[in-house]
Amino acid sequence: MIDVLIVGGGGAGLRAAIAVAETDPALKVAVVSKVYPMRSHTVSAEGGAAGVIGLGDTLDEHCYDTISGGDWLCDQDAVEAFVAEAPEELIQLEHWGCPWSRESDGRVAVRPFGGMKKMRTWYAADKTGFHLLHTLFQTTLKYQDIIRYDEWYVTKLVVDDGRVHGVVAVELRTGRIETIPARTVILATGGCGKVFPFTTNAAIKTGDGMALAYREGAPLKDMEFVQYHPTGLPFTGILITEAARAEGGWLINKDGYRYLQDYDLGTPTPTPKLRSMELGPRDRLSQAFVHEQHKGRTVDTPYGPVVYLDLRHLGEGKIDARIPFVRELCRSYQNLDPATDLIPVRPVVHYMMGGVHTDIDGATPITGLYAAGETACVSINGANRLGSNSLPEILVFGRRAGIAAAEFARSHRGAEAVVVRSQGEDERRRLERAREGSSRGERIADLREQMQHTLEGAAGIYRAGDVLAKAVDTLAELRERSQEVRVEDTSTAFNTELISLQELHIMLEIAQTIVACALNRQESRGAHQRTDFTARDDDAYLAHSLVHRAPDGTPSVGLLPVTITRWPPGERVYGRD
Amino acid sequence: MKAGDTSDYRPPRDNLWFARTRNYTIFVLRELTSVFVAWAIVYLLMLIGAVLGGSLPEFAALAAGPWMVAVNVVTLAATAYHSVTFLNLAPKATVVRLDGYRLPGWMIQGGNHSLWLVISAVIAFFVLRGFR
Amino acid sequence: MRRTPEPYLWLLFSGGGVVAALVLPVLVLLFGVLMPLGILDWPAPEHLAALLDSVLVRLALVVVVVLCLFHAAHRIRFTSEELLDLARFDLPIALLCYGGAIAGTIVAVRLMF
Amino acid sequence: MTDTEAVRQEAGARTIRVEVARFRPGEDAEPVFQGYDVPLMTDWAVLDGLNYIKDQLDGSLSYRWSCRMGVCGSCGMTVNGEPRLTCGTFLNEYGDGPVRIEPLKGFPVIRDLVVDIDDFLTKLSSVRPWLIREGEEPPLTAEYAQTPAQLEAYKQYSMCINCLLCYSACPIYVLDPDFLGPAAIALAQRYNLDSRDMGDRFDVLNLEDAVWGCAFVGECTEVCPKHVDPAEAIQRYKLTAALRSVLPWSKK
Ligand SMILES: Cc1cc2nc3c(=O)[nH]c(=O)nc-3n(C[C@H](O)[C@H](O)[C@H](O)COP(=O)(O)OP(=O)(O)OC[C@H]3O[C@@H](n4cnc5c(N)ncnc54)[C@H](O)[C@@H]3O)c2cc1C
Ligand code: SF4
Ligand code: F3S
Ligand code: FES
Repeated sequence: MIDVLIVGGGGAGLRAAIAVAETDPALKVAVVSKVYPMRSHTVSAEGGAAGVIGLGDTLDEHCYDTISGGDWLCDQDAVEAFVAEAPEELIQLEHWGCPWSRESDGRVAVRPFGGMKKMRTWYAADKTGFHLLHTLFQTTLKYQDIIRYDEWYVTKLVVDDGRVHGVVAVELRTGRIETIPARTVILATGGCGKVFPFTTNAAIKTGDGMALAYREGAPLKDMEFVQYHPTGLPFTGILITEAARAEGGWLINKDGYRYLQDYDLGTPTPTPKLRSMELGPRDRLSQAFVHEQHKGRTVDTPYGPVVYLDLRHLGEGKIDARIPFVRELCRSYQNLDPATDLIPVRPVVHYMMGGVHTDIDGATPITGLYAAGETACVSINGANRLGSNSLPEILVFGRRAGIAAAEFARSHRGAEAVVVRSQGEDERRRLERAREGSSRGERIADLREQMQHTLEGAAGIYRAGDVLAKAVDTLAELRERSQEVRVEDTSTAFNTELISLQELHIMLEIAQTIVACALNRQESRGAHQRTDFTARDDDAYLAHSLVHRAPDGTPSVGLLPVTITRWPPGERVYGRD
Repeated sequence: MKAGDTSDYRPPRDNLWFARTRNYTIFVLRELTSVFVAWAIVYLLMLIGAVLGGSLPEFAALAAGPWMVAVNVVTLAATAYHSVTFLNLAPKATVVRLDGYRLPGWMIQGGNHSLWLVISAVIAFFVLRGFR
Repeated sequence: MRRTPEPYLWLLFSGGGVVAALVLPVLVLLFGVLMPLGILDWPAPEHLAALLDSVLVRLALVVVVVLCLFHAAHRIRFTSEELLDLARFDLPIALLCYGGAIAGTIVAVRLMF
Repeated sequence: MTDTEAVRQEAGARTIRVEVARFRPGEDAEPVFQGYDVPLMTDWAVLDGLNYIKDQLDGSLSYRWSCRMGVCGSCGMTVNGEPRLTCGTFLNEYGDGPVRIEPLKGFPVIRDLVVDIDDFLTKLSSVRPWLIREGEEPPLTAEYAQTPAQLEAYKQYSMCINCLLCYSACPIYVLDPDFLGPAAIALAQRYNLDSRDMGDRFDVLNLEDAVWGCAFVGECTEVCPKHVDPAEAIQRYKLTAALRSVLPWSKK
């Protein structure tokens, strides 16, 4: 019997695993991951991780930036805990060997980042997530008692009477379907960007953890808040990190004009100014793009309209020193060199602010079930996450969830429930049936594409009530059609089609919650902009959306008050002092 | 965590691996220069033996045999190839830092090759003329 | 900790590689190609004998011989195993190769001292 | 219009032949090639071609991928004989084709293009790839100091994405899987050369199957997509280990 079973080997999952191993070496902790841990999507994070380290900075200022960045939808107690613990977590990473970039005197270096009033973003060149994940992964190797289920895909949480008892998972390599009993489960399965057609997210980011919890009755929170990052490469959606703008890059339209000045984001300065222009928050920058497009000031390409990111004035030296990966990516995937060419970019789905509803320790309403990382919604990101807050978030709340789960596992040493076996059996039969294959129905990929385009059309940067309402129907219909799809792979060994099918069903449910929440929120706030309700409405909607799965499988949305401690809702001001 | 599933495919040993890519072939050729290094030493020992034993003319006659010349031409090529590759690869093991700035490989390589030329010249000088 | 002779063998191999690279081509060029082909005249036997008279030269030659032979032995050992799939016979092959190098060394020493 | 239709339209009639090694345990005794015609899109990576096959032509094809931006390390395969990251190798590099895609050489094949890499993970753990410190853990109030020059000393070796192209390219590893291999040694060096590390990995590196197994073929470095230069890491440790063996007092 496993004490703490962690689903997900990304930053949040690994941090949780170490926390458990350090809290109580007697506990049995396991990490189940559908890819080898170091392949998790944390590896792609580029820009950096925020944590106050002095330099005239204070915790309160980081709190304020985060809360105003999130358009006052953050739970402020969670933000305060997060901001207070983030620096320790980043130092902890340093003590584990993370190669943070340095000042000449040997201290860690920090860079500016969007929406942040002070320089507080720690970075490892522009491969921060890569170094962070590999440092964490290699550090877990030190704890040889951590059990790893690499390339196991969790398809179901075993929940009985409001308490979690383990998971059902498929071992990809052999096709073995196992029930893994556990006293506590931590979901750390990352985001769900793949619900959209054009995203910076990796193939594995299908929102599994959210759906697993949701299906067992746990509510999801704030699912309408989907972050568009303003600078993705047009064909692939590969991210050009915000660090490129923090180092001094400019966004220009087809006339070479720094258009952000037209959108209440400040006035252009030759060097970057904090919380201004290109260093504004992502929601505002992505919205500005849409307006430019409507004004006909974007450039049309085969992959949609673009503006340009101009790094030429930074010079080769600075580009190579601070953002070498940007150069590498542009060269490989766009056939251009940012030292001499403009980079075409357009907004791209990047991050999910919403997720499984948890408290400040990662606990969900299901007893023994915790969630951390992008899959969770502790509510530090509110309506719009600030760049470089997510990496420290996965560390802080990964650790917190780990400690809380360990504590729970120690005090609740119950016996294995019978239901575990029967639920496991049912799930196994279901999967085996799916693996028998089917020659009728549509292709998984076709349904997936239709879902993605539905979401892009309805739940993009700007949303309209009637389109959302139509999307509700379309998604319901797609879910219906997804009951019978063509499955050609019937083998047990590394059957990735079986996984794609599970992911399709999961994404459809997640898509429904996104659309339902977006339809329900009749205001504009942060990343959620309604064309039919253009103003923020604190009286009605200074509240989280909480979506439950109704017995008929459809989402049912309610509201939950926001926790305000010290920062009453105010106006979001960027570029004006 | 594995089910002991033995149905993986394990490719058999590829006995012609060194012919699969140009680089492998170059590598094997590089390694095979060692045979000629050994031969050069044997030849050198024979020469020394002849000098010390006073039978240099006989040795010269042997050395002039067409087969011998052919072998030695190949040996020359092989040892020269050895020199180039070995001196080029040497900087890999030695990372030289000056003031935190890493000395680029080509500088070390250039140094090595210059040294090679100088030593060759010195040896030739002593063999052919010496200080009389 | 298990002890392995590899570091010492590798040092001999590397040293031999350097020495071979620096001195062998010119020696082969002179004595193996140019002189036998008559492009250069053979030096007078006395001249060469005089060179060998110097203890320093003889010592240097012994060093060259030892290192080059170890260099060759090391490479031949590994290459033969890789090319001919003989890795399981590493021990006898190693004995043969390094044995040969030692034998050559003994010959050189007996010849010159 | 969906993406797929757009793809077909843009590529017009231009297609490229992709020959993929298929291996289904239990069904195939050894890999067999299966050919597919894939639209030749100008911007497509080999991986996009595979995804097209999986999505539109044959759902039963198995391979690994995730980030499609060259950083997760999962999409390594043999493309026309060379180990490559398929997300960073483009179809138009191969002219009119055909492109031959096989699993990475040197590893047991689990299925189609998926190979078993557990051996590498065991090896990675064996070199203790974590920061080793002596004495008490300092409080989490200050970082260990490390100058940019000290960072530079190991940075390159920390860039390894564990894609295993180097293993596949190293004939020594392919011939003898006991060889510790390039990436594991490079990662050991990543910590050895870190000014904050107090550990010693001599016992695991100074072995016949560790650094001494390397014949300096150098192909590992040639194929490494992240310029880690494992060949250099190994040769440097050979020198370190050799000096330590003759001069027992010399460290690191
Ligand atoms: C391109 C990019 C750049 C970014 N840059 C930054 C940045 O500079 N700064 C910043 O703060 N944030 C950044 N972010 C955001 C941040 O990287 C992510 O939010 C964060 O890494 C998420 O970590 P995680 O641990 O929650 O999930 P992930 O790292 O995504 O890990 C998810 C894990 O769950 C496992 N898993 C999922 N489903 C299952 C299942 N069904 N069964 C078993 N296992 C499963 C996966 O295998 C994986 O191990 C960036 C994001 C992207 C996409
Ligand atoms: S060293 Fe290079 S080739 Fe080898 S695994 Fe690491 S990144 Fe890949
Ligand atoms: S290719 Fe192999 S032999 Fe050594 S230099 Fe690289 S590990
Ligand atoms: S898909 Fe991640 S490296 Fe290619």
